[in-house]
Amino acid sequence: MSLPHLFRFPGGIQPDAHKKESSEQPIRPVPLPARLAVPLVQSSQGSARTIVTVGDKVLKGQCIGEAEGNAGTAIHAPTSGRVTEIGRYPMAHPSGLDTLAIVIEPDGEERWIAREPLDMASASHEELILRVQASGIVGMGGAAFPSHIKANSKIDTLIINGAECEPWISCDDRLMRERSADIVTGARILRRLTGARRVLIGIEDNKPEAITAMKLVVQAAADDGGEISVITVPTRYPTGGQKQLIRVLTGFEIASNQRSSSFGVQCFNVGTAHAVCRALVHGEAMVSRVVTVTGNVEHPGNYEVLLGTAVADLIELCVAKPGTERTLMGGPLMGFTLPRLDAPITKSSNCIIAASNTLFPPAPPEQPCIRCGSCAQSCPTGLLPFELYWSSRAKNYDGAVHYNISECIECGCCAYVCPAHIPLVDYFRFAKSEIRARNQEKRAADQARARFEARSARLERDKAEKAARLTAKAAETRAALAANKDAATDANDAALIAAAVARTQAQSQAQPPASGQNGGATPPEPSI
Amino acid sequence: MIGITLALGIALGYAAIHFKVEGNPLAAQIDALLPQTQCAQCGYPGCKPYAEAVASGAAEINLCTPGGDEGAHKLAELLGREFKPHGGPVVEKVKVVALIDEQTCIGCTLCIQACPVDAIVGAAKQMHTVIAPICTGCELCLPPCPVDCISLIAEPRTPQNWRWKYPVTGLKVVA
Amino acid sequence: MSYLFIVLGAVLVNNVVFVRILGLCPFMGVSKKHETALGMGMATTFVLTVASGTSYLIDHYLLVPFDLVYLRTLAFIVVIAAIVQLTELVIHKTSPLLQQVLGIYLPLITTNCAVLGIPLLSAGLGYGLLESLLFGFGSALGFTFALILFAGIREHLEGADVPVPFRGVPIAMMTAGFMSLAFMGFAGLDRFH
Amino acid sequence: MAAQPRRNRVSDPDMSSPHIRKPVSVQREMFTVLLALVPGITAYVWQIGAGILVNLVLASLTALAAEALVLKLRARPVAITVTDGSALVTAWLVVLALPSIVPWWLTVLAVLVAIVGAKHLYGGIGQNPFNPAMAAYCAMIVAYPALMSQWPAIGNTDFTTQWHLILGGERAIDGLTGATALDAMRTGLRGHTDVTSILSSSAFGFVGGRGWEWIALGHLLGGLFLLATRTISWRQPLSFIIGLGLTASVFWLIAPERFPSPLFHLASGGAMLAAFFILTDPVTSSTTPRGKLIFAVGVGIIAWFVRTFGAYPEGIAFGVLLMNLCVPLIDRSTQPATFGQRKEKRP
Repeated sequence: MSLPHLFRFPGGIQPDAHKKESSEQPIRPVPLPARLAVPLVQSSQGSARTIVTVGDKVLKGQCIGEAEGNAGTAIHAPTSGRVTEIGRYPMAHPSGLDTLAIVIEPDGEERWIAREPLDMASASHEELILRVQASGIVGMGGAAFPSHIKANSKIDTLIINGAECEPWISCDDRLMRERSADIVTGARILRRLTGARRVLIGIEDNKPEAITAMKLVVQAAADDGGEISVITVPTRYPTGGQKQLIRVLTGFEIASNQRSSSFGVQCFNVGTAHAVCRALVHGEAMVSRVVTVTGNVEHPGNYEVLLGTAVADLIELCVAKPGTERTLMGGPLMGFTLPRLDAPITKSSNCIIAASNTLFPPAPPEQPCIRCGSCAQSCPTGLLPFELYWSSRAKNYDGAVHYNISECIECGCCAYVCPAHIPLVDYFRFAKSEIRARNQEKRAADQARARFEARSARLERDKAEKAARLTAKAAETRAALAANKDAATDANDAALIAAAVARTQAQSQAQPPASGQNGGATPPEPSI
Repeated sequence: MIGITLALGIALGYAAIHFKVEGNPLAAQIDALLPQTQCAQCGYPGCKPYAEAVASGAAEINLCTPGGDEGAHKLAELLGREFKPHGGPVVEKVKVVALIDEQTCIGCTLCIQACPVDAIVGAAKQMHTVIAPICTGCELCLPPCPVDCISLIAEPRTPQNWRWKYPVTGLKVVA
Repeated sequence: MSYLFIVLGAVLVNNVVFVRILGLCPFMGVSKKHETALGMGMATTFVLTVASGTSYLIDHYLLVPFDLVYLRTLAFIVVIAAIVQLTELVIHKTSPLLQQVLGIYLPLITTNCAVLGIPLLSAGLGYGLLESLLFGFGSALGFTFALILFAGIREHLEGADVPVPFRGVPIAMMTAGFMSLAFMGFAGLDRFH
Repeated sequence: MAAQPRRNRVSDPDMSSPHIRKPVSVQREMFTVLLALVPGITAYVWQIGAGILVNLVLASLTALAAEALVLKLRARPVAITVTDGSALVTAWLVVLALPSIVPWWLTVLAVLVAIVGAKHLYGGIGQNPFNPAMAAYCAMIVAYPALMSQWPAIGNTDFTTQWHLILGGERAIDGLTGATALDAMRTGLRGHTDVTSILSSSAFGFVGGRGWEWIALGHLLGGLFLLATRTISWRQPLSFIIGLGLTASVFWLIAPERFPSPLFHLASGGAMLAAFFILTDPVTSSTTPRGKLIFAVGVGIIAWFVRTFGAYPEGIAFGVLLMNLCVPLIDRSTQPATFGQRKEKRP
């Protein structure tokens, strides 16, 4: 196998990896918690519709929420037990807002629903895609994009993302070391679904054990004629970003408004490939995932966590050391501080970090930007963060748009290197959400304008029509009068009478008789 | 000198007649900046009439309540006029939509006639309902309702409309 | 070569704004955004070039032969005002695109003292028709240049934490001062050609 | 329901990601720059005399006091900004740009113009469009052309004399003050003397002004140190040297008797100081990669023209201010393409 030519993306940083803290222990199971709150929304594109009611007995892996629409993904009971509540629970989101969740009280038996593996040889493409959707598989790298949509496109190159570039996180590393066979099987299924010519598995060079394990499996099964290769990529954050990894492995640069499939490339996380294998080959829906729990805890490591387990339960299991100030979900570069610890683990939560002030010192006070340009050098999308900052800070949103704020992937490289300790990403997130809100307002205003104008036009038309009707009637009356009275009366008189009649009629038509005894107002005419 | 002046005067006068152009695109530009709630709180029967009044100089730029100070700033910039803060009480900008209590509604259609954007559907003696995504929260349907069955509710907060705060910093905020 | 130096000298060395300190009203007024600065600059360039030529013709064929040079200022004012009005009307009718770009700036030019100052200067310097045109064009180019640079800086300053008493015009004046200082560096350059 | 969950602190200073930061600071960068100025200053003291040290101390104190006062008046955080070292960098650059024997009040005035006028009126560090040191230099040379063109006489490094001059003593004594190499060259050329015979005078050394070459060398060393520590970008120094050197070369090749060599230009005046310490000021320089090149080439070319044809002896300061003016325009037109829009070759 010849060494593949690798490409570079602009910028990037190389922070301390801190992987060893959690990566040296095998993946361990978590004791059943007292309750599991499974949110209905677990994918970035759609939600699920409840198909159970409170009091129902459910089995592990039983569908409890159907996919809503094409883009929705199903959710399943993470264990056997009873549905005790369908109510609002906090979600794993920086806002700490509530969302609808199905609460299950485990019965402790962990009884699986009958598992129905698909016969890979005979199953059709549609069957496979449907199964991916029905098994609730979404991207496990963090974006939670429904996998059945991505798998249903025809491409040339399939990329399996095992880069895992964020410091501290090691769940993909562990998964590749321990379950490499499943991952490769999943990759092969995805390859069949997408019709890809080659499969590239990209792994950062700071995970030699994972690389060895994956290479072993790939070489052992190299007889299927498929070109599956494990490629070692240099460790540089954010190589694990989908578009960055595609750039490194294939050289394609995909802009923010483009889709990778239009370049013939599609990228799946190793966790997703693993889940695809479990769902299709073993008939197990997505009910758990591997989560790294690390930081300021006594027992850091990787755990097989049932979806819906509260973060607090995990922290309790791993025993937070004194000095833990906050808890992060995700890595230290892109993760967020959890506003509430009763938030559940979802399909996209890959890491929980107990943060102490010694491990993660609070940012020093912000100093003025000196436009040193370090941020621009580290930006993987080639933006000028100092200009974005200048505009965002002054709430000059047009300026921020001019400097392409929408291209920002919020990777945090700029804030990591900033010598003035400016929370740049905070400013960009603020500006982005303000811009989004303004765009929504603008759209609403345009819609309202159109509707108002349509209504005004209709009222005008109605008025005109009414006036026309009245004129016609007046003319008619005048003609009738003239015919009746012959030429006996003066033409002048006839006109006067006609006008008077028309006036009375107009009045009676404009004002409906005030019929108080009818009770309730009589509408003049139906409205649309 | 007089000759020059006369000659130029004639040329200008001729040009003024010959090159006359109609139309005022300013009103449209102003209209584009208004929030289109059609709430008539400015004293004009809708956003467009207000825009025309501003364009012709008949109205001040600070009369739009939903637009608030930010809207007045934008108008001031467009028209090159001096910014004036919005006169009325400063309302917190929370998007609200009307909600008809369907138990109380008697189906009188009065609110349907009042709604400037046709966001209420229903027929006589039939229960009415508000199409929430279209409702601008202008409150014009409230006074005509004989049974007071319409209330305004704040739009629920979701991750989609949740906003990040302006970063808290040691520095003074630049206005 | 000397024609080139007339233009270059008018743009850089004797910049109409920074060295001659003419046309400060639009310089301060229309420099908040670079788009408007560009529009104003283009409109001024057009008018100033035409005005320079017309003024020369009026001066050379009317005022000088009839010994009316003392009426120069008055005559130029009238001519320029008329040209501006005429240009505006013609553009309004003939070119909607140009009208959109230059439209709102044209009336403002009537009050731009640079437009009067430059023809008076070139009359005083005894320039011929081509030289007058070039001098007018160069000066206007210098004006545009100054306006665009100034607008760029002012746009940037929108986001700066300028002390409250200095916000707006005061800091703009300060900036214009520093710019003037920078342009003093070109002093003497026109003497060596 | 589980037990009441522990809540995170609401007013968390660390609002969102990232939660880790590289150990870098503005302070560290500024003090690296100060350190890099030491070789040049040492050469200055050795060749010209210790008088500059008096002005350095004076300027540093003035700068710190002025900055603290302004920040206090504006109710901005004082300690963190005063200690960031930026005021010291400005003060030292002002002193290095001025003749080292200017009266003390001129130094103070120049520093005040730089710190208060050019920096804090625009909102303080990071927000000023003009390089404070160069703005102050230009203001001084326009306001006090005579004092600003009296440089310490080469060969007279006597500290007492310089001390006396700094305190405002009698200046009209020959032998105490002199002209710089650039001045001598200009005056000579305008008197229609050819370059070779001017260079043979005692004021000139190997390539530039006698003594001044060593200072330029010191600044070059300091600059290389800054490049090695990645404190500054290579773009401005290199393109400035190319801009000034190339313009000088072209004219020198055309008429070597009328125009001095590029080496002379680079070794004289503030060329090396400007290349590594002034053009690389991140605040007022262009910030895009291509913009940095355009900015510095522009300064180089303007500097040559002002030096050769202008009314003032040194053109770099004016070049810097003029290019400062153009920075918003340059930045706007050289905005780099974003990921996916770049014209790099695709596979």
